[in-house]
Amino acid sequence: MKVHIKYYAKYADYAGTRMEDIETDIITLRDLLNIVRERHPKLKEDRRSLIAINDKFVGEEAQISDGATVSIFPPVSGG
Amino acid sequence: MKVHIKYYAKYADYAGTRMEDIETDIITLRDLLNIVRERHPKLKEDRRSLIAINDKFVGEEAQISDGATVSIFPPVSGG
Amino acid sequence: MVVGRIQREPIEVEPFLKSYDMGVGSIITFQGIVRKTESSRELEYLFYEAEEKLATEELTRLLTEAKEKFNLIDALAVHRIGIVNPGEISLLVVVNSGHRNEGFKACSFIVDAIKERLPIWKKDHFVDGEETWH
Amino acid sequence: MVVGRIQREPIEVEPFLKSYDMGVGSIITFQGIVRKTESSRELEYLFYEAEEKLATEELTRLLTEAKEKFNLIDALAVHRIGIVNPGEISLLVVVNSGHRNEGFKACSFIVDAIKERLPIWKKDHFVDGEETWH
Repeated sequence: MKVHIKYYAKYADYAGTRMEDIETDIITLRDLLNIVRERHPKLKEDRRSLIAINDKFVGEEAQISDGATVSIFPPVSGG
Repeated sequence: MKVHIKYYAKYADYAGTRMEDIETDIITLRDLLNIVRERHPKLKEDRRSLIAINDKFVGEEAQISDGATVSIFPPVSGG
Repeated sequence: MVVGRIQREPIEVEPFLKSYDMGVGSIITFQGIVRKTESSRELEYLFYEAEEKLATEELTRLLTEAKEKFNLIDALAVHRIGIVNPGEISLLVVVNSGHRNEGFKACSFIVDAIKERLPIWKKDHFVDGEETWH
Repeated sequence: MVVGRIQREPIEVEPFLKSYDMGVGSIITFQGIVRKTESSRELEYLFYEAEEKLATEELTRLLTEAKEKFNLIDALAVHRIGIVNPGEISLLVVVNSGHRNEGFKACSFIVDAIKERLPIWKKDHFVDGEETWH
């Protein structure tokens, strides 16, 4: 299946792109994040990242379905 | 000697005037206040009043000199 | 900067928000507004009486204290006196600081101190004609 | 009323201070201002990036929480994104309440929650050309 990954703020700099598609068979978010972090090792610098699937915040135990958009956010720093 | 007494806010209502002069021989504020409170008994309703002599806040042990202006303030309620 | 003022004219907030120096990271304001009801009774207006000279001195003194205690850049306050109608501002406090934590503490401190220390008194004028000093 | 907004345009404070209902006795505002220096280095500007949809939803959610928790009349907040220059407002929070104590607590709570929960990120652009994400 195909998953769309979106990177925000410094993660877009680290990945060199704001969006990429990944072809994969895995269905848990945790496994998918491991793949993404191996591809772009600088993403490992934060102990925790915020994740949304299809614009809803989720925990790492979430399941992924075909065509899902997975957004990976650095720790927030607004205000 | 002559002392000018100024009343503020509800004390002006109680005294029926904003200012009155008192002829007296006494020189401590405490004794003067006792005279004023006998003259206008409703002033006794507050346990504590703020007092200024010649525009400076003072304690009841202060001394009064001829021609002094003694201001008697109710407890404050601004804001 | 420290500015403490007692005035009869309506309080304009905007001029106080316009000028600050480049070290300011936090602006906190408090506006006290006259409510339409007091103790469930309809208010026509509030009347504030002040010993203006002493009140202005004490206001400046407490703002200076707050500026030092909380390391503020600016501490500004305006208290209105005379007749103040429901919906109008009776008290404005503006605190400019580098960071917000000291700003929140300072603003709350200043409002409390104004209500405790300034020789200003408030009289409710109710729609039914009754008047009560606080 | 609850209003949460993420915008690229400069934030105007005045419109938020003009309309409130007759139960409001306290208006407290917080403005976060971009400082000229960050970690002792001169800043050219800040750049804020946001996931706008999620940030707006989360902002509305936290304002609604604060309104209930602190019994507010209105909770309003605007976060600016994009380029924000030193001296400009990056965040405005306005809290209208019956009394000031809950207003101060609520305003501080809202600012903290915005900084902890909104998917918004800040990049320093220094005058010397360096850029750093927070």
